[in-house]
Amino acid sequence: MTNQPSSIKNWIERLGALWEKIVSNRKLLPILLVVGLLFSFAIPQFGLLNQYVVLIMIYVGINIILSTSLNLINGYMGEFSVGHAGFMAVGAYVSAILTTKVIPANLAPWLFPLVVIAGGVGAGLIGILVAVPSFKTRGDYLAIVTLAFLMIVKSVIENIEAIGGPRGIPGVTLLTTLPWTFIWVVITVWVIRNFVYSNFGRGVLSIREDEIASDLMSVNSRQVKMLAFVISSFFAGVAGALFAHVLQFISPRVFDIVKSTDILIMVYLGGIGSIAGSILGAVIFTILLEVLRPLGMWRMVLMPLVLVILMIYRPRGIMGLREFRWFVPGYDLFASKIWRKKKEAKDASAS
Amino acid sequence: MTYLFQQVLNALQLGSIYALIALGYTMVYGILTMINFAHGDLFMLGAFFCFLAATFLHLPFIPTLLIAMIGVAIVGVLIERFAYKPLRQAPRVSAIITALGVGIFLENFTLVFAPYPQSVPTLIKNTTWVIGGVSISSLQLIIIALSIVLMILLDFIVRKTMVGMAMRAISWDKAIVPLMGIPLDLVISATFALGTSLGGAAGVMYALAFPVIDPYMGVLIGWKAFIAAVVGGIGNIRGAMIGGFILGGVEILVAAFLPSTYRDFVAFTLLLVLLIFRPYGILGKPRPQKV
Amino acid sequence: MLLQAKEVTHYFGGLCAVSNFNLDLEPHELVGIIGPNGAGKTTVFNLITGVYKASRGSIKIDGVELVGKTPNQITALGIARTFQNIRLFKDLSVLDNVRIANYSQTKYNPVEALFHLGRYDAEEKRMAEHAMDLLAVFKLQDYADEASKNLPYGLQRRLEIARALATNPKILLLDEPAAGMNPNEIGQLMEFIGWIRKEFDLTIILIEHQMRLVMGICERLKVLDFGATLAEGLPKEIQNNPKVMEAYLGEGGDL
Amino acid sequence: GGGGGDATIKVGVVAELTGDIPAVGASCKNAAEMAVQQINDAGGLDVGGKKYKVELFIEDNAGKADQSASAAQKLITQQNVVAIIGPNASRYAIPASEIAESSKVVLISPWSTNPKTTLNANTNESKRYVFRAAFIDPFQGRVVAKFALDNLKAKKAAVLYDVASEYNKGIAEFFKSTYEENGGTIVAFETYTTGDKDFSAQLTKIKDAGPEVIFLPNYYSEVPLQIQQAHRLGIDVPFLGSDSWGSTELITLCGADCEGYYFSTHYAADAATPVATKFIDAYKVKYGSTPDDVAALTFDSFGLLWQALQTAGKVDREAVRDALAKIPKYEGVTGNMSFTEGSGDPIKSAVILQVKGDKFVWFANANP
Amino acid sequence: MSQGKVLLSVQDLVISYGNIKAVKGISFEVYEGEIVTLIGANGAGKSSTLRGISGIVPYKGTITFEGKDLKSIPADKIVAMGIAQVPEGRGIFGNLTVMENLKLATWSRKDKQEIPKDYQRVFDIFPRLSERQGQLGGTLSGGEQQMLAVGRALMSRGRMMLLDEPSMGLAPVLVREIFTVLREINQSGTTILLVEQNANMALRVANRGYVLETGTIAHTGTGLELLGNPRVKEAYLGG
Ligand SMILES: Nc1ncnc2c1ncn2[C@@H]1O[C@H](COP(=O)(O)OP(=O)(O)OP(=O)(O)O)[C@@H](O)[C@H]1O
Ligand SMILES: Nc1ncnc2c1ncn2[C@@H]1O[C@H](COP(=O)(O)OP(=O)(O)OP(=O)(O)O)[C@@H](O)[C@H]1O
Ligand SMILES: [Mg+2]
Ligand SMILES: [Mg+2]
Repeated sequence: MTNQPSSIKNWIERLGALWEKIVSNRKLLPILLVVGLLFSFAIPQFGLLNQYVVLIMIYVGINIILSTSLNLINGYMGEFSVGHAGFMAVGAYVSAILTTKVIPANLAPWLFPLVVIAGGVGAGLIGILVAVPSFKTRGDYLAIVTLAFLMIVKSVIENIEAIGGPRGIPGVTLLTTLPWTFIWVVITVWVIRNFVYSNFGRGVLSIREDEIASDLMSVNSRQVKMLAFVISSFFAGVAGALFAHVLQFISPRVFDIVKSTDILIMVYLGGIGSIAGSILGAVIFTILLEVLRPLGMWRMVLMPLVLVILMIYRPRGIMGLREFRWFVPGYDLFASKIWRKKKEAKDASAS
Repeated sequence: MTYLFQQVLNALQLGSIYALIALGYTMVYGILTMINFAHGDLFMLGAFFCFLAATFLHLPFIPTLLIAMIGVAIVGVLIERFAYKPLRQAPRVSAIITALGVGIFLENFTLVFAPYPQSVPTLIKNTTWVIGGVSISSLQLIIIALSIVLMILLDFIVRKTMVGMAMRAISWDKAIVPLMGIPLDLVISATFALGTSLGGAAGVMYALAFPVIDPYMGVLIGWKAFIAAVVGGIGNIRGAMIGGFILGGVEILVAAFLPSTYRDFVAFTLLLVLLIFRPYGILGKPRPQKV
Repeated sequence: MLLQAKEVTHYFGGLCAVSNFNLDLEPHELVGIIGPNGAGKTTVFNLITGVYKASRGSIKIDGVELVGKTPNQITALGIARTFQNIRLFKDLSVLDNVRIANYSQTKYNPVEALFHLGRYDAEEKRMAEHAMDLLAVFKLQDYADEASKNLPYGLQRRLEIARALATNPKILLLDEPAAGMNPNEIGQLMEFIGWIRKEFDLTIILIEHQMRLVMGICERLKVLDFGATLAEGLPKEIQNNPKVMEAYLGEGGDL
Repeated sequence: GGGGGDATIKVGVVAELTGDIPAVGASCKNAAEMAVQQINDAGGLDVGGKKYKVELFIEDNAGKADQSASAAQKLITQQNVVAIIGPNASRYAIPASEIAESSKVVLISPWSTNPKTTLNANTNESKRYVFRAAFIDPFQGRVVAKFALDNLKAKKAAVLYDVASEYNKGIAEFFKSTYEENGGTIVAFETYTTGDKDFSAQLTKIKDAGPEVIFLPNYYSEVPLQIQQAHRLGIDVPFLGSDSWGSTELITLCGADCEGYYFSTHYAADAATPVATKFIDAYKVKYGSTPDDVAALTFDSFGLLWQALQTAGKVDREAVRDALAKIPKYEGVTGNMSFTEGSGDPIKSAVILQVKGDKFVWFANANP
Repeated sequence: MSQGKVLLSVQDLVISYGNIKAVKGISFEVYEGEIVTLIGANGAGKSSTLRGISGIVPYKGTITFEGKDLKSIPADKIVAMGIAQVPEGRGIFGNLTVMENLKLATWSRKDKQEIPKDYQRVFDIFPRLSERQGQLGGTLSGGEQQMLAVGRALMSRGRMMLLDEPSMGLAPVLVREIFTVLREINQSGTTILLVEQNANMALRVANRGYVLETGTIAHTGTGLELLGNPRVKEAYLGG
């Protein structure tokens, strides 16, 4: 206790070690999930936190869905899609049209899960269209394809008077609640994690590393790209649907290139090729934006500076290519150990 | 017929503006293989430097242009040193995201001082000639000529000079370049200065053609110039030029002959189709690689 | 006949990189392709594996035409290769490098993968065990969780072969496996190639410039020069072929 | 709910300080700060016989719909404001208004002109807590169309507007329908997208169609470019605009090019009421520039709020709403307004101004 | 071989990449006019040593060239001082033509009028390069690239040439040719530091050799001594 700085450092180290312990303790995850779900119901029910905090939590959830799904394309597959807001728009519009024009208002709360899925499916189908050019082109060229796609989506919506054109759809019912957001976040993370830790997911990774070699190792790159785009856009659509039903108003402007860049920033801030990273990126970005509010105009000056400095010190993002053990399936994590144990057992019985 | 001529002329002007910005984009891309998403905002700075020099220093055109180009080049080199250089070893996207951040920073930093749009004084007397019903303005001609001259000049530098060769070598493999006796940092800074000063020049020309400027003016046009650069084949100087003219041409002609509401839809669909048939842009080639 | 290449020809622009290449490969053979640099050897591999589409000619495995198929289809038909310059999936673990090569044999479908249902668990276990077994054969089991880029060069070369074998090939194409090895290591490699050939029941085509290796283990040689076949035959015959000596081997054979 | 128990009244502002329309946000912020300062300098606002100081909270929405909602929510729950002024653009005002409506807090948007801002889209009834200071698109579209037909006697009109912006599109369409219903023909109805600076293709097309008047319901930062380019193409018919022209910046940016053209707006500075003159002078002293329409409307939004507070006699969210909904007459900078229960839109009239030299000059009153 | 003055001296060289120590304190020198070879297994630190000399990786210890300490001199200036390197993996600029690759290496040369002669010399040694002047470096075959890399080093006309495995991937006839060329280059006054896997050949052309084992020098001697050393024979010459 003689010198202050080293004891602070000590504490930070200890905290770090504790954090490390928590995120690598896989047994904690189910507990966290249950507690999270309970809280997501309890918070609005008993007013544990005020409306503002709840709203921000919902935004955080939606942003997690967005960044995790975009990470599949940009982080795991190594492409550079800037059109994620476009898929989000499709999901938002499909779902909002369903709840405002098709489904009777009294049924809407009950059918909301289906509505969200419909938004996802709509976006997923469009995702196929974007996957096709990705067979032929990569990198910056594919970035332009996705950018053009985003512009086209925006322009199409602007031109369809029946869905409000540039005026958008007001009066979308408030259906996105904290529990729903929580559930969809869990589903998104779970499904994308499942995909990543399958041989299709490994195919995605191998395309990022070396597409030619991956093709020569029997990976069907078209199938893999198609799957990745469809899954990614499906969840972007889901996020769009949730977003529409919390904002209660959507217009093509909401889903412009700025929205896409926000998602990009979350992904790369958190770290490519990492679910933990996507989550951290979304949480930090969303909360920082709110916390910095008192700065007024300087907020938007400071935010990008924070981003730049972070990128310089952590070029692959906070969790780039690393993962909390929470998100790695048990078998995958221990495959080599299990094999070794088995082998030892076999050898022992043989001798 | 006059109508068609007029529209073609309009397309040439818009195209040459896109080309002018795309040139700087492609130039920086050509060495660092990094999309400098801050380029659109450096372009905006160019317009603001022009505004400041013309409004407060009352300078005429040429000094204003020089000040803007030098000013933007200095900012560009500073950005390179502090924000991009530390990321040379990092994955390419890290630098791209940093560039995005730098761009947003530049926009909002400028905004703090200039929340209202500013008007740029006339520096070149803009005469309009009407020839057979088609109006041509001197500014139009200057912009078209300038972009073509710059394109030829840059093309020459990159293709034929030693420095140009070094730039291309850097884009292939930075690590080996010093072994040729080439000062890596210097060449990179020089290219950056050149590329960004082009952005500055484009900003000035733009501010003269469209004399209302604001801190966000670089965003949309930056993306469009990026599209132009890629459609032409990113990293390719002539490609940037062609890409600029294609984008300008498509935008103008679609608006001219179809309902203008559909302009973005048709224009971007056309670009998409073009990229499907020429996946690496008009003049672009995939990086040659041996298996 | 396992593999049959007929009149295979390929142009790069105006350059004829491979012209009228013929090859009949019987099961279990070990054939070497040699020739000066730029003769078109690697290009032959690229044509067989579908990286390039032959401008003319036909390549058949078990009677199935390969020209026009994509690389992953061809690999699935039983042809695997290594690369002249190592092309591992650098950031991925050694285990993942090998598991990916199981792609065409994965027996679960995307839906099962997304929800970890049905055959997913069993298949994952099978693939991981298969991959670990393979790694053990190559004495790489202790590196399973290491990123492949962290392996020493020699082990990376070995991992490349292991990865190729994970696709379960009938034919293995090795492109300069001895590059960057010293004579001592080359000796070990020769034994190793002989051994995997037996162990995995492989037919092997080998490109190499190390004559000790080529002469030591190849049963048959093809010599390419400027894309054309300059000579073919038994190693002994080739070694003394004056045309080959002039174009490729040079005077005296003490390499 | 209750807003502020001490001797302060907390008022929130959500403005577009950064993002796509920072000029709107800047004017809104300026006017808000001035309105509050005037009250505080005078010792506070007299509500129910007690002097209250006003505390102002300004939140930036960064030109984003989601941040508009969260900013509004923050003001309501964290800062506990009695009412919210802003956001200005309808695309930001609508999501914020949903929050205000469900939290039962008054929201006055100074500048939002989309009819949907104050309406519940499902029931088509008026939102209880949402008000505005500006007149709505249909009103203004009609005003300008009538003016073109009746005063200018122009039978053929062309329109150029921003298709991606709900304000421009709204007015353009109402102009078109009124104009056609009253016997005029729209010879060209052209669009561009926010951020465009080159309008040559559309203007060439318009020129080809030969209109007698051209309507540009666009922002004052875009209008000068449009008119200059039109002149360069040799178009010499009069131009018309909407309240979005209403900033003297227009004249600075436009130079001589806008001379003689007309636009509809809320008030005329030259024919100003004493209230307006006072505001304009004070604004000029404080910020060194003439206030634009956003500033004037923001100032009026605050004026409406002060009047409602005073009528209510207590600092209470619900009481303020009730008072505001029935304001019989408010003498504002932008003219006289009144509200009737059942509508958040003010009843007010418009004026047509003409650009003359470096001034906007009153030309006509317009009541459709 | 009579020994002239020390041209390059390496003292206590330590090179680390993060936590990996690739070179653990080696010392050796190269005399003017010599061919010295470094041999050793994969990962022994040979390439790292060369990179350290050229100044493209940071190191601890001292490296002097003609008595001048190289530590604070940037990599491009070291080339200008007369140390050319043929890097591992050739380092050809794939997007430049053969001719451009060669031309680039003359960046810091002052004797511009001598350059055409040197092109001729390179093309005489490697006629294949002369045929492929306009081809992009990236599409050359492995051997062609190696020729180009050596050609490039020749073009920079250093007093000293560092070669990292120049025979890798070359046809036998070319390997021989490369070694002949190295001898020629050496005889015309260029000092050579050669890293090779092909230890037989390398030790045969070299005046002296050093054997590196996991970052330290295990053996040293003249080329012939090392060729005869049984331990070296067993580990590197394939028995
Ligand atoms: N993608 C390509 N584009 C143009 N030319 C190419 C391409 N790939 C190879 N070549 C040319 O084709 C010829 C044959 O190349 P290949 O790589 O097959 O040679 P190789 O026999 O494998 O030589 P090495 O032993 O040096 O590896 C060479 O002249 C090479 O330059
Ligand atoms: N850039 C790098 N980052 C991290 N480690 C490196 C790097 N370069 C080399 N190493 C490590 O340093 C050690 C020495 O490498 P070096 O390339 O110097 O060996 P070498 O003797 O040239 O081997 P080879 O015969 O394979 O070329 C190796 O273990 C290698 O993995
Ligand atoms: Mg080869
Ligand atoms: Mg080496």
